[in-house]
Amino acid sequence: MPEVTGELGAMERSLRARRDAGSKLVVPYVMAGMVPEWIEVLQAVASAGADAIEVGLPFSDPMIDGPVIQAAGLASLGRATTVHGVLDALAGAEIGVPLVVMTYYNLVFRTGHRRFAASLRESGVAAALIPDLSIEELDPWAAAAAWGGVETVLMVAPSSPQARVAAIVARAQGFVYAVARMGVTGERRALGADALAVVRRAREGTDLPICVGIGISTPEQAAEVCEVADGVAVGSALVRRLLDGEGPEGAARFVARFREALGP
Amino acid sequence: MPEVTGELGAMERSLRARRDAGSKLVVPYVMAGMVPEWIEVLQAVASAGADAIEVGLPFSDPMIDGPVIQAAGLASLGRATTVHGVLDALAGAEIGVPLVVMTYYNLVFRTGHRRFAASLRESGVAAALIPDLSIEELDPWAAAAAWGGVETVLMVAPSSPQARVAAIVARAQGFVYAVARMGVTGERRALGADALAVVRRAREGTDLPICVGIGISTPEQAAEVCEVADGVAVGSALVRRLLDGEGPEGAARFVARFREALGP
Amino acid sequence: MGDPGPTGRFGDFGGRYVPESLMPACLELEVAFREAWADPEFHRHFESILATYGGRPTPVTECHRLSDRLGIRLLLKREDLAHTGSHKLNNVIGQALLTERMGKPRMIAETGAGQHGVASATAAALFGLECTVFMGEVDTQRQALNVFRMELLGAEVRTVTSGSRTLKDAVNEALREWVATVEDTHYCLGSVMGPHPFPYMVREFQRIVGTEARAQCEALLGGAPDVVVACVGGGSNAIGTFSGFVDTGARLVGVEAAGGAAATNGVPGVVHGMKSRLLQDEDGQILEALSISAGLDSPGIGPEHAHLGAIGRAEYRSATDEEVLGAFSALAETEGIIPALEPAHGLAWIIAEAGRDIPAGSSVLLTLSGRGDKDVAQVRELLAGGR
Amino acid sequence: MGDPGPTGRFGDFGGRYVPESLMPACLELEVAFREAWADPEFHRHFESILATYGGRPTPVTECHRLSDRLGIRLLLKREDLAHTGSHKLNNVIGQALLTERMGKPRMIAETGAGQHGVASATAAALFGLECTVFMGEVDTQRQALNVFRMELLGAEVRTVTSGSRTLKDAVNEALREWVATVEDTHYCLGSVMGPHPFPYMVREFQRIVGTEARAQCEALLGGAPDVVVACVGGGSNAIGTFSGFVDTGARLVGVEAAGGAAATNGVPGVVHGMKSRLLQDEDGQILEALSISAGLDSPGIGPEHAHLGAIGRAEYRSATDEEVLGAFSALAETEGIIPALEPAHGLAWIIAEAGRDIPAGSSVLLTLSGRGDKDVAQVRELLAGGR
Ligand SMILES: Cc1ncc(COP(=O)(O)O)c(C=O)c1O
Ligand SMILES: Cc1ncc(COP(=O)(O)O)c(C=O)c1O
Repeated sequence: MPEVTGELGAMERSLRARRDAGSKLVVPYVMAGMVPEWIEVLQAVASAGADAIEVGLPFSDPMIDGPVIQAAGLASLGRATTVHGVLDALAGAEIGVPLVVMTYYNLVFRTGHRRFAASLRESGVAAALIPDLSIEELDPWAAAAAWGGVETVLMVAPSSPQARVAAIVARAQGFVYAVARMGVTGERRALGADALAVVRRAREGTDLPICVGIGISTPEQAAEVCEVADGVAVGSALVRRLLDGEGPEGAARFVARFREALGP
Repeated sequence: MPEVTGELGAMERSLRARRDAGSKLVVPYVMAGMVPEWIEVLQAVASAGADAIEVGLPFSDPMIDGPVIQAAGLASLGRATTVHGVLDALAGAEIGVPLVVMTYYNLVFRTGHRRFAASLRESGVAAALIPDLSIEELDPWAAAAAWGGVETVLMVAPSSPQARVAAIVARAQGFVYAVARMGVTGERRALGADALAVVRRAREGTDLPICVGIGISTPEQAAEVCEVADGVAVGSALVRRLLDGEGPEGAARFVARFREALGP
Repeated sequence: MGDPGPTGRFGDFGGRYVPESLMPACLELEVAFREAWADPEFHRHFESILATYGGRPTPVTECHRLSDRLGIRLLLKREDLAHTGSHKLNNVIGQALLTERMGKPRMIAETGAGQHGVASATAAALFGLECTVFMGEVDTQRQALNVFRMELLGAEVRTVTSGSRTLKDAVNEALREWVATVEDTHYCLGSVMGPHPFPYMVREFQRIVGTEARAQCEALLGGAPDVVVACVGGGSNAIGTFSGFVDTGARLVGVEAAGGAAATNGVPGVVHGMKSRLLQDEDGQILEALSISAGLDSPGIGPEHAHLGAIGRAEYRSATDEEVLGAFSALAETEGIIPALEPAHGLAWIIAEAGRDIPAGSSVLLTLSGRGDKDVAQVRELLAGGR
Repeated sequence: MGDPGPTGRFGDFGGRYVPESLMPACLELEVAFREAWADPEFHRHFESILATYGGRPTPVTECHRLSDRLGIRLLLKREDLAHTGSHKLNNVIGQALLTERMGKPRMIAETGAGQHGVASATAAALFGLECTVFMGEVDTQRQALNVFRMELLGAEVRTVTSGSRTLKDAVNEALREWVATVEDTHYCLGSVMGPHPFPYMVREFQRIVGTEARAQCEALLGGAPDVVVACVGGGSNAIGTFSGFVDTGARLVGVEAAGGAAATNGVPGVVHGMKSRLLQDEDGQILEALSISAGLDSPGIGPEHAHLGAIGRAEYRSATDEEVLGAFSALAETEGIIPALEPAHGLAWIIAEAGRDIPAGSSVLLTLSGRGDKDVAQVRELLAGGR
């Protein structure tokens, strides 16, 4: 069992360092188990310039996910993916960048807060992002995460009033996930009007890196949002390519385009 | 226009005479227009020993008729039979025995009471039997019938209390139609238990001939009921044969069997 | 609206035109009904069942959005909320109580689309009576689900294959069955039709609709509405409604299906035991009514309607299938109430005449005699076919 | 049953487990609801619509024949007589009023078989609100007529093709839509489920069932019944009923479908924004409930039920499909009431336990949450298949 740590987590240290060195962050999302070679996808994406990777743990009822991520989750569950299996696979692999598990609270709750935190840590996962866990309900997990040395990424939304934004960023670790628009995950033609505003509002309360996600589909959008934000989370656009069978190389090519657009 | 007569009608005179001479009455029923040669059927039946004939005028909603007579009515209406057409055909034919038109009140009412009575008389029809016209509603027709010299046959039923039986037979003309059983027209295997009782009850109030109808299907039943009654009305059993295509000869053969069973 | 007396006459109409076999039953029924109706205990029982079982009183609903659109004040008497979904329950509860009181263990009934059949089967189940429902073969096929409903309720459904194999023939067949079984069987007729005392008795059982509505209008409007509207098949919901307003200044309007407008196109005649206005040909053969609404496809109206029309106390109008479909949708969209097609005829007339024959600003009460659940499948097909 | 406080906790259950995007909407809704519920004018308006439009109070019916057969005294709270045919109306009228009060022009709702969808579309039509109903593709195919019904009422039905394409996924999709449109849209959730304040708010809107029933039982029995029974899908009709009797000595029994018995077979978990008992696998993946009754096929129960079960104030039982079909037919035959399959679960338990777990002579109140018209076609097929 790891010791409880009060210090900065590994992912946050790493992302702050990159940000402070003037780089923009690329955080791709891959659904664990969605294709047999998903570990290779993580490795390829890391090599292509990802600064961290969100690893989706599939859940039967993914409230905030759009059709593409839902389909990936369904595919993964159809391949009998389990929490245990995913974490075991990650434990046995060398990815090369910090990993943040993205999943829904029931998988955490059902496993048990401490057991879940410990499992993440043992598998080398740095952080967790649990979108249906608001700060009001955060305490039990936050305590276990702190105990287990796992960082907790939190989201701020365009609808969050400033007081909530402040309360959220004060508890966030690793980076702040700024939701670009009201709505679910999925590709969008244009950046929402809210995207830049929410980043600016988050910035007022924290010097954590701020990555924008939900609907970032193209390197151009990423570049645009990174005039204000520190980085982007890229989900559906990448996952769709994997669903289309593009494999590790295709994923790497796609992430490389973001890396290129945002500079080294 | 004929004169109003207070005397006995022609049919009643004829039937009383036969009855008083010790004969039993056979009154077959034929649906007008049910087959093209229906006039020939009437003539054949008369020759075969009928004492009078009920001629059905088809009505769309024949409340007291069973399936066989209903089918004959439908067939007749399907051949575009009209009140006028039937009466014209009867006017031009020589049948040889008194005729009693059996139909429902709406055809009388729609034609007009006096016009209907006059038309019957002009066609040589002696009497009318209108089963849905109870003594309570009888007056308008009775007045027109008296004016037109048409007799009105009335029914008594097993359910009629004695006071009603008395009131009915007091107004009946031609003969009393004693309903053999509760129910609609149609053939029956056995004579109902009520048949004899209703005849006896009618007899208490009248010396009119009393014929039993509704369900008399065989010469044996006719003979049985005629131990008390003066005669029988034979409907469905005959009509079924006509529907089966037996024609005037078949009808005559069937009526002759009744004649034979009941004596000359 | 008064007592039609021992002969059951409403002016020139009504009476008792049945075979002698049935006359004693009609007379017995009249006696039983008059005794029961004079007995406060019977009233108490009747009203208590309608309240605790049937859901009475039904409310009067003010249609705010549709009123605005039409420029009138439209109120609905909500018989659609009664148990089994229409005013038919009032009548069958009354007749089932009477059947029990007469000591008869069995009821028979006729039905067209199935509303009265389901209601009768319901009342029979409640009272533990045997029940046989006569239904034309055409209708048992069109309304197979209602056949099953009646069977679930423990009734036997007998398919009628005579004549046009629809409602009119079901009535004939029920009357025939009644002749044969009158000893232990009551014929639970479904509207203000048939031989006396049915038109009188069914009106009295449906009077509760008008009595309630009158008091409710008093509370809402401070008096009677300007116009009182109800659809007319046989006319039971209309007569029940009118009976609450006949002594007021309200215009009384019965609305028929254009394809079965016996009040307008019918001529006096006799069928099913009564004298009334009937659809018939020159010879007196009864014609079939034909509209989208099975419940209005009656070739005749109740004799009291023929009388109210003759003396000018009520007016009779009609609505076409197309107008009715429009009214059906309009009420669903603006008020969240899917009406039965029958009362949608009343609404169709109101919609057509608001601001014309119904002056702007008038208060109008419509009896919403039933709910439209039974009609939704049919309307779906009609609208799909029309596209 | 009290106020679950600002965090919406019923003991260990309840809460608000939604994405940050929705948290402000949930908080806003809670404020709006609390303000409205403290406003006598809102209560007056709510109750007046339920009376004049919805047909409240619904009666309590004493089942004489079935009681005799079972050796108990069985009473039914007749939500089947409410407009649209179930208790669902109480909730949607409350939420539509609130939507109007919040100044939002649009409502969305999820639906399984279609009951809550039809009720929502109804309330939206009445208030002139836009309405979109989310319905799993499997359900839109099974319940095509209800889709048409909602469309007639002016609602848009959006087919959900994600997940199992049934109710559970319709909830997810409605939540997703709410995230995207929360500015001008209220999510009209259909049961005592979801994030705070829904379980609290929907209970308060359904409380009228228990309040009425309590007074009606008082009048009939001189006190509370020995046992109070209701079916539990999400649990809104049950909680509404229980709320009238929680402070009496009555046993409170919720009856689930054996194929979806989250109260009995579920374990604590979080889905659809709430913590409660859920059907789920070892990993925490939510399982689908499967019974003959779509309205009970919820993988979870409302959090307050989880709490009432945990503290022992209420008991939860289940009934099998076969028992339910028997109860469905029994009520139709003996009382002339065709129940919805959902409350037939409650009746099935009563029939199974009368004279056993329910001592002979007990008085038992069952909330008849809806009418069976919607289920007749399905039962017909099931019974035909079984033969
Ligand atoms: C809802 C409804 N309204 C009206 C009618 C017509 O009957 P009546 O004219 O007797 O009210 C019916 C008949 O089935 C009906 O179901
Ligand atoms: C008639 C009826 N009863 C019960 C339910 C279950 O809902 P709840 O448990 O919220 O009362 C439904 C749901 O559709 C229903 O239609």
